[in-house]
Amino acid sequence: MAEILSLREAVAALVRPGDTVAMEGFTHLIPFAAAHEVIRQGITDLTLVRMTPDVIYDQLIGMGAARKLVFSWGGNPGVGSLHRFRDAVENGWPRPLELDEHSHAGMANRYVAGASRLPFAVLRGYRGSDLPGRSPTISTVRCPFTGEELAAVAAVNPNVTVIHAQRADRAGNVQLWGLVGVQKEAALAAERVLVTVEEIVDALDPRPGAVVLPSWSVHAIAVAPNGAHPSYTAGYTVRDNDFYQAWDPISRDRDTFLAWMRAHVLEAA
Amino acid sequence: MAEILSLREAVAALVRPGDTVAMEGFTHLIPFAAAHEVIRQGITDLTLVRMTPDVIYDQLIGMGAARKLVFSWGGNPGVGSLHRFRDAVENGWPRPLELDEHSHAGMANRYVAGASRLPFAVLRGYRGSDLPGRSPTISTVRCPFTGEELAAVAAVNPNVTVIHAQRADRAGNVQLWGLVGVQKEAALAAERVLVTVEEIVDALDPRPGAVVLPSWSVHAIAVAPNGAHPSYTAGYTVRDNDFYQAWDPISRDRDTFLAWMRAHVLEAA
Amino acid sequence: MSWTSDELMTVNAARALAGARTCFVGIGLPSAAANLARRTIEPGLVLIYESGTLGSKPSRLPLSIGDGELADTADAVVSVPEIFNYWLQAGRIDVGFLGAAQVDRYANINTTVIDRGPGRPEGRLPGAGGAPEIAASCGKVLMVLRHSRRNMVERLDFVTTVGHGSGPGDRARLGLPGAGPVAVITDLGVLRPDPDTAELVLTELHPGVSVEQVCEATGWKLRVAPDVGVTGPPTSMELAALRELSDRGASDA
Amino acid sequence: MSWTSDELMTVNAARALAGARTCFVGIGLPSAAANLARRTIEPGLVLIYESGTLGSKPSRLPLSIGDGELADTADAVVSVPEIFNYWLQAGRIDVGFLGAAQVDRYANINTTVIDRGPGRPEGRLPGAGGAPEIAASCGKVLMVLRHSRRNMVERLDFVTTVGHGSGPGDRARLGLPGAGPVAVITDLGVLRPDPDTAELVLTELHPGVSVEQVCEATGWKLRVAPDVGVTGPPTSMELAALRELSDRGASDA
Repeated sequence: MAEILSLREAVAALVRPGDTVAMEGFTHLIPFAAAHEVIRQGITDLTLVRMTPDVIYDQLIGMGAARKLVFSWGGNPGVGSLHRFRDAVENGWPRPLELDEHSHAGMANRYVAGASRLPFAVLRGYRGSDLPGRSPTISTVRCPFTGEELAAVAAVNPNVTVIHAQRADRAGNVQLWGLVGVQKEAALAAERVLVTVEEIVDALDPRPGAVVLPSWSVHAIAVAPNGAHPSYTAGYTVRDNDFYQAWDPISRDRDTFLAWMRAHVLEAA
Repeated sequence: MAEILSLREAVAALVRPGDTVAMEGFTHLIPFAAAHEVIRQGITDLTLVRMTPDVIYDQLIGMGAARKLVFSWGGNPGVGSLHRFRDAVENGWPRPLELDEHSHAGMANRYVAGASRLPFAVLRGYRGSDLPGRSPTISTVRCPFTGEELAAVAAVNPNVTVIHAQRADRAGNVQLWGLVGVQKEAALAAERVLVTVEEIVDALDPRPGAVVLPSWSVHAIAVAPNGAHPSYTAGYTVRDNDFYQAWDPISRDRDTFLAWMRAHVLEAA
Repeated sequence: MSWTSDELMTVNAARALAGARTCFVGIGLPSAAANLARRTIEPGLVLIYESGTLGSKPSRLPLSIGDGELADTADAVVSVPEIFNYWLQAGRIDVGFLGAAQVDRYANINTTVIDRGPGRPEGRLPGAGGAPEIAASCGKVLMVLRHSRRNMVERLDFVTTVGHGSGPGDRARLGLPGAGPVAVITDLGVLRPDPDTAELVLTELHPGVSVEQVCEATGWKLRVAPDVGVTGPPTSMELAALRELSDRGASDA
Repeated sequence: MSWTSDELMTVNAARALAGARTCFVGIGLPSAAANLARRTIEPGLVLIYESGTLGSKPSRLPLSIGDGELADTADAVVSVPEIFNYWLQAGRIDVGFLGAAQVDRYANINTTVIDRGPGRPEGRLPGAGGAPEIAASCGKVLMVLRHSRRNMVERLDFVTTVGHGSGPGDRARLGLPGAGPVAVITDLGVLRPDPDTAELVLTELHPGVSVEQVCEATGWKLRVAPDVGVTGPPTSMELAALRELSDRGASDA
């Protein structure tokens, strides 16, 4: 059953140094508040998993929290490069970053396999691409009925998955809606699930398009209003497009980045 | 794009003798009206696919429409046996019925593979069961990462899938809610999709738990009010439990069955 | 107070759910037991039906696993592929609760065909449904069925669903993650697998039932625990709850 | 009336969607083109985004593929695994519309790494995203990118996404079901694969652009169609629609 904790308690209880951590949210519902708490608690040596690393992982990577990144598209959506990600990969700053790189279809299916507790998933993917040569988690499998060779991708089973949702009830059932991305799969693939929510409510009245994660599939819930900022929470907040654009100059320079993180993350909360 | 047709036109246009036909609906939203139209049009030699054959297939089988049944549980839910199904299998009446028999997990994954246009799906299933020995569509596959052997099931790709839904809009977008079962997968696995609906509306206002099939994934829509009877359509009709109980004596005897079908199906509509 | 043998069976099946958090409810008798448990010993029990409902709280016994109330009262409704892949196969469910047509001494189940002897066609049963994977993947398995030589057989005509296979170690060898059947509750008593041999042993009789009666109704030479117990008689509260449930719906859901 | 070369590119990219029913819209320039097509040549065009929206009808250009309006205006919103497995992989989408960092003469794409020469670390690009499977599974593929020797290269540093591989027959050999790239629309003109060799050939120039300019901006020895045409100038309606879209949102969605 999900425990309702403060964000500080929840991160301390669920995220450990060296963990494989997935923070999901496909543009929508990105759990920035939880990521900032991970940074503040100095939890490091993480293997970070995420289809679209985005500004949230640029921050974790730039602060040296990650030793490895598992991903399929790493950019600042609609803006350009992730400078901290590039600096880590290209120059090893602040530490080298190992990569395991997939396509979106591959990553999505890795989570599906993880949520299903299968060791791998099958897809028509990667054909002719150089990607399989760089990843030990891409292989092939032959259909026992037709003989066709298909791509196989290894399941992802994070130690912890962190997501942001609109709300939870007091029993710990979680409800999210809008673009629901790959969050259900990422959560169900993990050993431990941390959900930040905009609010706790008495009852989750049904909503069109909503996904509900029952309390017994979640481990900790923390209230973090506007916890997806600069991403957004449909029905609660809007995407801060200006922040995404502002992030480009902030993140280009190491010192500017560090000063920003100090002022807005380390000394905040 | 979906065409809106009469039920008679829709069945005539989409269902052909010898087709593999899936009529899905997991207890809820079972497309009885369409099945009755198939019987009236005398379309035969069908391979019928359905997780839970239920009274709807008892009727088709008893009328001799099917040469083969692909399924995972064939009973009258909460009541007992399907007598026409048993008579066909045990005594070949009115014609022999070939079987391809799975577990629910296997059938569900066969539809998933079909909807994904993969030749097979992988699951942890059938271990130690005698079922694989009876089905050519159950095999094994080895994980290329862990070496573990898992069950593989062949995709199901019906020529036609028939489902019942609450409603469609004039553009042919279909909306269903409540227990949504395996209908999305069954529809997307098929070459042709026929949807009967309670009504056509101007706009599909969003509903909690609703699945929407866009017009361009559906081929024909026919209005069939109460078209799931004796099954039900959440929000429109309730399950006719008395009918399911009454079906037991009706279907036990061949002549009683035929007389009932004549009066209620062949000479109806 | 008096009760029927079916009531004894259902009350004891419900009691077997004490301590369970989540239950995958098979079609048939298990639904009555699981719903009774929610009203008596385990009010927080999360009922999961293969029709795709997580946390159903029906007010009456559903006739089928697809009754509308199962969806209307659920915490979440998901697709059938999802319930089997993300919830059952993933090992998230504590207890799988199954009925059966034929059971053998290792709690293997046949729900597929009955051998009627040479020259006669096989008798057709409904088929596997969710049982093979429920028995494989749930933390443990409970079974409930009426006790007769027709149901409790020396040798299954067909193995639809593996309980303990041909004995100890078989589940591990087959790669079945759950612990398998831990109790078979019938209208005569309760059988449990011997920890050493995995063979079902009569461990409890229902009040008023004799060991001889049970052995007589069992198709194999039934072993009896040295300290065979007697189940507590149904309490008035259990009976009242069961009868209220049954009055409102079908008793053989 | 005047226009920029980016406007020429986007207007022509939108025109290339004439006749398409469904379009899987890649991140970047394709989103502007696909949204413009919905306002001009193909009002019924169904926009599909990898964030899980089927039939989005945004009123302004989304900055990212996850903008709320894409979900709010969609016919259906599905999960990311579903959009890739049931909709894209299943071959239901007519046109895949992709941007690219590096393209070669067979319309293969690199969006992974740039080789900066010996002793220097690889330059990092964002990665594959949805492109490999979009290019594999859609009925056909359109590409839109700015024309330069940096983008249109003799040899890719990395093959992220296969267009026509190393020439005719390669897609079939690799088991890629769709027809692959049929046009590359740039700010200078339009390249199309030669039906015999699969090599990109300059088939149309934008108004005011010379063949020499295009060859100069191409990293390989570009073949030019004998009857190279000139694209129609943007109509005032096209420009007005594009500018209205861009005023309302980002132009490089």
